[in-house]
Amino acid sequence: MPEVAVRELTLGEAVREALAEEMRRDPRVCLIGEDVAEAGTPFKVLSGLVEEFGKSRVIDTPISEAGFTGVAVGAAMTGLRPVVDIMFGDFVTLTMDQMVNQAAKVHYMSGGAWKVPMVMRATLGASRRSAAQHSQSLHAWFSHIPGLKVVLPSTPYDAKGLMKTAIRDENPVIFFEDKMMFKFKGPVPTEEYTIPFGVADIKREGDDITIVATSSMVQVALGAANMLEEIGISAEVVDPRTTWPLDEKTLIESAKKTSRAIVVDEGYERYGVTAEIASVIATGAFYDLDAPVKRIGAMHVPVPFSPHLEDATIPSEQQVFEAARAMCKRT
Amino acid sequence: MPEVAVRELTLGEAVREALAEEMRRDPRVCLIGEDVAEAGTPFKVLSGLVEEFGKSRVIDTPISEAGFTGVAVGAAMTGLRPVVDIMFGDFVTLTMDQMVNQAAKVHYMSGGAWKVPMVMRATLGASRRSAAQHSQSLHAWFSHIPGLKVVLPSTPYDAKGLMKTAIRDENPVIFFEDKMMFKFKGPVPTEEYTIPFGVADIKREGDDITIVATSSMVQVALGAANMLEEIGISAEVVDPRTTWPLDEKTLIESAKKTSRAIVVDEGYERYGVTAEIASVIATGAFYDLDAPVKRIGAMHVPVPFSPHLEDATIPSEQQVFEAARAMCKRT
Amino acid sequence: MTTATNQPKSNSGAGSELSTERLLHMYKQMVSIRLFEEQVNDLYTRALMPGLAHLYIGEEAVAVGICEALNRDDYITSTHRGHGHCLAKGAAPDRMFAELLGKEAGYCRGKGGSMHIADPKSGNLGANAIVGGSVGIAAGAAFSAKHLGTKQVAVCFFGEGALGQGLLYEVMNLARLWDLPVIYVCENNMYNEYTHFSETTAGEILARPAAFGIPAESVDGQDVRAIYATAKRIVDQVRSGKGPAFLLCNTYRYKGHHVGDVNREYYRAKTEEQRWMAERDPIKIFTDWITGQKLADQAKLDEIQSRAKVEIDAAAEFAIKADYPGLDEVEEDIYA
Amino acid sequence: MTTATNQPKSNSGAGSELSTERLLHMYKQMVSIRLFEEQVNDLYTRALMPGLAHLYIGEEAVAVGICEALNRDDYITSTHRGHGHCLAKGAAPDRMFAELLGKEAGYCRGKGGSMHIADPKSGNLGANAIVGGSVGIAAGAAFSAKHLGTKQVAVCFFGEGALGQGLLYEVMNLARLWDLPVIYVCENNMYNEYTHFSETTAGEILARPAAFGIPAESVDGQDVRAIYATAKRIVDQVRSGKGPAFLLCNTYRYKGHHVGDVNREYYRAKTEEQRWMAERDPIKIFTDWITGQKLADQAKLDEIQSRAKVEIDAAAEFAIKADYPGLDEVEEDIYA
Ligand SMILES: Cc1ncc(C[n+]2csc(CCOP(=O)(O)OP(=O)(O)O)c2C)c(N)n1
Ligand SMILES: Cc1ncc(C[n+]2csc(CCOP(=O)(O)OP(=O)(O)O)c2C)c(N)n1
Ligand SMILES: [Mg+2]
Ligand SMILES: [Mg+2]
Repeated sequence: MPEVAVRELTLGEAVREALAEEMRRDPRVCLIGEDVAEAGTPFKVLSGLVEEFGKSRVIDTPISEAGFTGVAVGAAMTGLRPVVDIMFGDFVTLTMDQMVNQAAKVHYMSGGAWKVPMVMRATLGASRRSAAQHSQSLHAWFSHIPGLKVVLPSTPYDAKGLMKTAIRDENPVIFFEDKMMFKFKGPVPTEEYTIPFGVADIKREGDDITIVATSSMVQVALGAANMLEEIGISAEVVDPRTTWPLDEKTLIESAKKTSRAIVVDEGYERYGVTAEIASVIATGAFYDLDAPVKRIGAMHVPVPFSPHLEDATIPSEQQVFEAARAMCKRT
Repeated sequence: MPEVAVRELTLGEAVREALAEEMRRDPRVCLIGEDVAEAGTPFKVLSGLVEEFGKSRVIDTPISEAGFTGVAVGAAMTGLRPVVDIMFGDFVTLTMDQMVNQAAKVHYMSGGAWKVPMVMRATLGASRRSAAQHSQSLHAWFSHIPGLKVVLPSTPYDAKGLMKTAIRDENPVIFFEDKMMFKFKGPVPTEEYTIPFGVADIKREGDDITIVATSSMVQVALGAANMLEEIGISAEVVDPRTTWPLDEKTLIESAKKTSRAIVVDEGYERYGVTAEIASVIATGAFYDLDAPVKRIGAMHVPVPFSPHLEDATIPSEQQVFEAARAMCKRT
Repeated sequence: MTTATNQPKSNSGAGSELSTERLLHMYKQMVSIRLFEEQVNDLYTRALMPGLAHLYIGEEAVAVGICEALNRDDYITSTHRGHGHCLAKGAAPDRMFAELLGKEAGYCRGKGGSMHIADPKSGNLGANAIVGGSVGIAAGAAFSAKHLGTKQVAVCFFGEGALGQGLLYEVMNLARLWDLPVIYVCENNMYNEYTHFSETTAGEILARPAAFGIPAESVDGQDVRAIYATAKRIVDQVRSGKGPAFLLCNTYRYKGHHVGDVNREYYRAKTEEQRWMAERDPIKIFTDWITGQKLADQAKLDEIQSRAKVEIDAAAEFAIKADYPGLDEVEEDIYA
Repeated sequence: MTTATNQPKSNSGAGSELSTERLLHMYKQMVSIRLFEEQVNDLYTRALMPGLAHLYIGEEAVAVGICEALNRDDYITSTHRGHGHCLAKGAAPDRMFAELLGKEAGYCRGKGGSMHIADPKSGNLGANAIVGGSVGIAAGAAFSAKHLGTKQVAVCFFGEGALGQGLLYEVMNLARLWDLPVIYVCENNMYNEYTHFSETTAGEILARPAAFGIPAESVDGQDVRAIYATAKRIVDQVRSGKGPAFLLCNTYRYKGHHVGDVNREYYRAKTEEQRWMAERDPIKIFTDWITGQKLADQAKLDEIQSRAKVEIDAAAEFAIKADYPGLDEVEEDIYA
C-alpha cells in the first residue's frame, strides 16, 4: 500500500488508468475487443480511451472471441502488445484453443524462439442476476496451464499495479476482474508503480486463523475478519494476487503462524483454486495445522438466476465467519 | 473384477465392445466424429462399427469439433444418445463452449425441462512423441464444471463397464481414454455388466501407504507398489474411476487405514486433479495422516517432443516408488 | 457492405390465402409480444425484475411470421433477445413473467431467467445467452428429426451479431452435408450491442450461407405477411427433405440493447429510431393492411389489443404474486 | 460439390519473365523438399525418428511457388504437414532434421518436433498441430505489419481440412474488415486424413472467402510456374494495401496421411495415386518445361539433384550425430 493515500479510484478507473498509462508509454500496446471503443465496454471501464488513442489502437471487433484472440496471439508474436477484452469471463470457453494450445505453448514449442506478450482481460464473479452463462469464474482452468500467468486483483491499487506488470510481461497473462467490483473504491497513488507477480499481499494481519482469499472474496474475507474480531478471533487475510505464479511461501508461513487456514475463492469449489491452495498449505504447514484446511468456493451448481438461489451459491461473509469460528472452536 | 476371467481384451477392444453392445441395445445411440467410420479413428478403436451399424449411425464429420459437439448436444436433447469422438484430448479446447456453457447447463437452466444424455470420448496421455498440442490430459477442466461427469478408466474391464454406464446416463459424460493404453490387455467377461459412477476401485490392497491413481497412472502405481513390496512396504492402490462424481469415502478410508497417501494423475500437477483429491484426503483423514499427502502430476510444462524430455514430465514408477519410500521412511 | 435498406419489396400477395381468423391471430401475437416487452420494461424500472432483459420491440413480425409457419412440435432455438420467439412459439406469458422474476412457477423454476426460457411443450429448446451458442443445438434437433423420421423442422433464431461466430459456419457446413431440416433465421436489427453491423460484417450476408450451398434469401422483417409467406415456403421445402435454408430478416430494435441501455446517441441517432418507428413499425404496417383490406376495422383491432393487454397484465400480476423457489431448489436439476 | 479436377489451365506465360537462375533455384527447392521428405520416411522406418511426420511429397510446387514470391521477412504460418513450407521459406535442413529427431541443435531445441518447427529468421511463425490453429496467428502478424507500417505480408498455409474450422471464418471476416495483408493459401490435397474432402466440404470452396469479400482464386497446385505467377500478383496486391486474399491450390499427397499410414486402399485407390504421380508430378512437370524451353538439359538438372541429395544426406547425418538436449532443458522456455 502507498505511504500517502491521496486519491480514491474505483477498480474500473484503476484498470483504465493503468491501460492509459501503458498505452502512452508504449505505442505497441493496443486494445482489441467487442464494444471497447465508443461504448468503452458495457461496464464502461474503457471509456475515453478511444478518444485519446484513436480507433487504430482501441479496436472494436465482431463477436468473434476466438478470432480476435488468435489475431492478438499473432500480433504479440510480431511486435505488438495487445490487450484483448473478453466481456464476460464465461466466453473464455470460446478462446481456449487459442489461449491454451497456441498462446501458452508458442514460446516453449519454439524452444524460446517466439514469445507472446499479450494480456487477456476477462471478468468473473456472480451475483449480477445474469444466470449460468454470464456468471462464472473460470480462472482455475488457466491456472492449470503452464505457459500462462493468471492475475486476480482485489483492490483498485492492486488492479492498477498488476495491470501494468501484466502489460510489460513477456508472456500471455489472463487478468480477471470481478464485474461486481468495478465501482469498488480504494486509494491509488498518482505516482507510477507496478506490482510484481507471485507476491501475495497480507491484507490484514492476524494470529488465530489465516483466510486466503482471491479477487472479490478478499472483501468477503475482510468482512468476516471484522465479525471474527468481535468475538475475539484475530484473522489474517492473505491475497495471493496471482494464482500463477503462486506465492506459496507467504501462504504457508501465514498458516504456520496461525495454525488454521480457510481458502475462499469464487470459482466452483470442486477441482478449483481452493483445492490447489488448500493442498499447498496442507502440505507446507502440515506439522503446524490444528485443523484441516477449509475450502469455500462457489457451490457445485451452474449459477442460478433467481436472486436468493444465486446468493446461496457464492461464498458469504457469514459462511466464512462461521467456518472460522468453528475451526477456532468458539461458539 | 469378474469371478471368472475367461477372456482378455485390449482397452480399445473393450471400448468398442461396449459401444457395439449399446448400439445394438438402443437404436438411439450413434457415433459422431472425425474419421470414425471406415477409418475407425486413427487409433482403430471403432473399426468394424460402421460395417455393422451403417453410415447413418457411425458418422464421419468435417474437422469441426465445436460444430459436431453442438449438434450432439441438440441431438441428445431431442431423443438421440450421441457419442462424440474427439481424436486427441487437446482438441477439447475447441468444444469448451458447447460442453460447458451448453451441455453442462441445459438441464439446470431449464429447471429440469431438457436433458443432454451424450458422451464425449476423448483421449489423454503423453509419451507418444507428439509434442505439446497432442499430449495433454485436460480432464481437470471438466471435473471442475457442475453438470458434467468425468470418467477415467484404467483397465479394459473398467472401460467397458463404465462406457456402458456413460451411454445410459442421462447427463453429459466425458470419457477419457489414455491413448497409450489402447493395446493394454486385461480380462473382460463375456456376460453383460455395467460399473456405477462414483465408486472407486481398490486395485490392490495394502497397509502402509495409499496410492490414489487415475487412468494409466494406475499401472504406474501398481508397478511402484510391486517395487515397494520388495522393500517391505505394502501399498494400497485406489482408482477413483470417475473424478466426478468422486468417491471421497473410499479414498479417505484408505488413507485413514494406511495413514499416508500419494495421488498420481497425468494432468498438469498445478490446479489439477491431484490438488482436489489431495485436499479431500488431507481434510477427511486429517487426524490419521502421518505425512502430508504427496501429489505427483505432470510437470508444469507444455509437453516437449524430445523423448527423454517428454518422459521426464510424466509421473513414473520410480518417482512414485521413491516418494512412497521417503514417506514411509525406509531407505 | 451489406445494408439493411436495400431489401426486396414485400411479397405483396402474402396473406390473401390466410383466413381472417388466422390473420387476426397473428395480429394478436404481435401485439402481445409488444405489450409483454413493455411490461418487462416496466417491471425493470419498478425494480421488480432482477437483472436485465433484451426487448424484442420493433422485431415482432419476425418471430410471429416464422412461428406461424411452424407446427407446435417443430423446434426453435432462441437468443438473449428471446421473449418474442418464445411467445410466438406458444409459451404462456404468466410462466414467462414468473421466470423473468425468478419465481418457481417460471418455465425454468426461476433458475434460467430472461435469457434461458425453454419449453419442451412448445418445442422451444431454449434461449441462449451465448451469441451463436445455439446454432449447433438447432442443427442437432434437426439431426434427431431426420434420424427418427419425425418430419419436424428446427428453426434457429439469431441476431446478425452471431455471424461473427465461427460455430455458425461449422454447423452450416454440417447441415448442408447431412441435409438437415434446419432453418437459420438471421434477425438483422443492425446492431451488435453498441456497434453497427457494417463495422463487424464483411461482404454480403447472404453470400455466407450460399457459400456452403445453403439456399438463402432475405425478407422485409417489418412485414409479417411477407415473412410468413416466405417462411411457409421455406418450411415446406425443408420439411420435404431438401436440407437446410437461411432467411435474413431485416429489422430494427426500437429500444436499447437491454432495458438499461437508455442513452443511445453515442452509437445511433434518435432520428434513425424515430424513422423506423414512424415508417416501418410492423404492427402499424400490418394494421394498415388489415384495415385497408377491410378484414377488420380499427375497433376490432383495438378490442384484440385490449384483450391482450388484460391477459398480459394478469400474467405479470401472477408472476409478481408467485413464490420464489425454496432454497433447496438450488441443488436440484444439476444432474438428471 | 467442389472438385479438384476442374481447375483452370496453367498460366502458360508464367516463368518466362524469370531468370534461368531463379527457375533453377525453384527446381532445386522442390527437389530438396522431396529428398528431405524421403529422408524423413527413411529415418522413420529406421526407427531413428521419434513419433510421426506428415510428408509433403507431391505438394512441393505449392510451398515453393508461394515462398519464392515472398521476401525473407514476410511471415508464414504452417501446418502439421509443414516441412515443405519451412524449407521453401529458407530454413536449413540440418536444423530441421535435428528438430525432427528431438536434438538440441533443432530449431526448437528438440522441444517442438516435426509439427512445431518455427524460425524467426526466415519469418516462420511456426507449424501448428491444431488444424486451422494458425489462421488467427497469421492475421495477427499481418495486423502488426499493417500497424507498424512494415509492408510485410503474412501467408497462412492450411489444408482443405481447415475449412471445417470456424476460426477461419471469424478471422477472414476480421482480415477483410481491417484490410490485413494476409494471404490464405488452401492446399487442397483432397483428403482430411482418411476422409475425402467432398464428404466434409459443402458448396464451393472459393465461395467461402468470397462471401467475406475476400478475392479468391484457384491455381493448379502441381504447376510451380502458375503458382509463382499467381502468388506474385497476389502478394503485390496485398502488399500494396488492398487487404487479404485467398488462393486455392489443388494438389495431392503421394504418401500416407503420416509416415505410418501405409495401407490406404480403404480410403483411396492405388490407381488414383498412380495417376497423380504419373501425370501430375510437380517436379516432372517443371522438368519437362525447363528442358522443353532449353533453359537447362537433363544433365544439369541431375547435377542439381545430386547436389541437393548430398546436402540433405549431410543434414540428416548431422542430425543423427547431434546431441539430445540436457534434462534441465525441460524446464526452460516455459516463460519468457
Ligand atoms: C459469445 C458471446 N459474446 C459476447 C456476448 C455479449 N453480447 C450479448 S448480446 C451481444 C450483441 C448481439 O448482437 P446480435 O447478435 O445482433 O443480437 P441483438 O442483440 O441485436 O438481437 C453481445 C456482444 C455474448 N452474449 N456471447
Ligand atoms: C483441431 C484438430 N482436429 C483434428 C486434428 C487431427 N488431424 C490432424 S491432420 C488432420 C487432417 C487435416 O487435413 P487437411 O487440413 O486437409 O491437411 P492435410 O493433412 O491433408 O495436409 C486431422 C483431422 C487436428 N490436428 N486438429
Ligand atoms: Mg443485432
Ligand atoms: Mg487435405
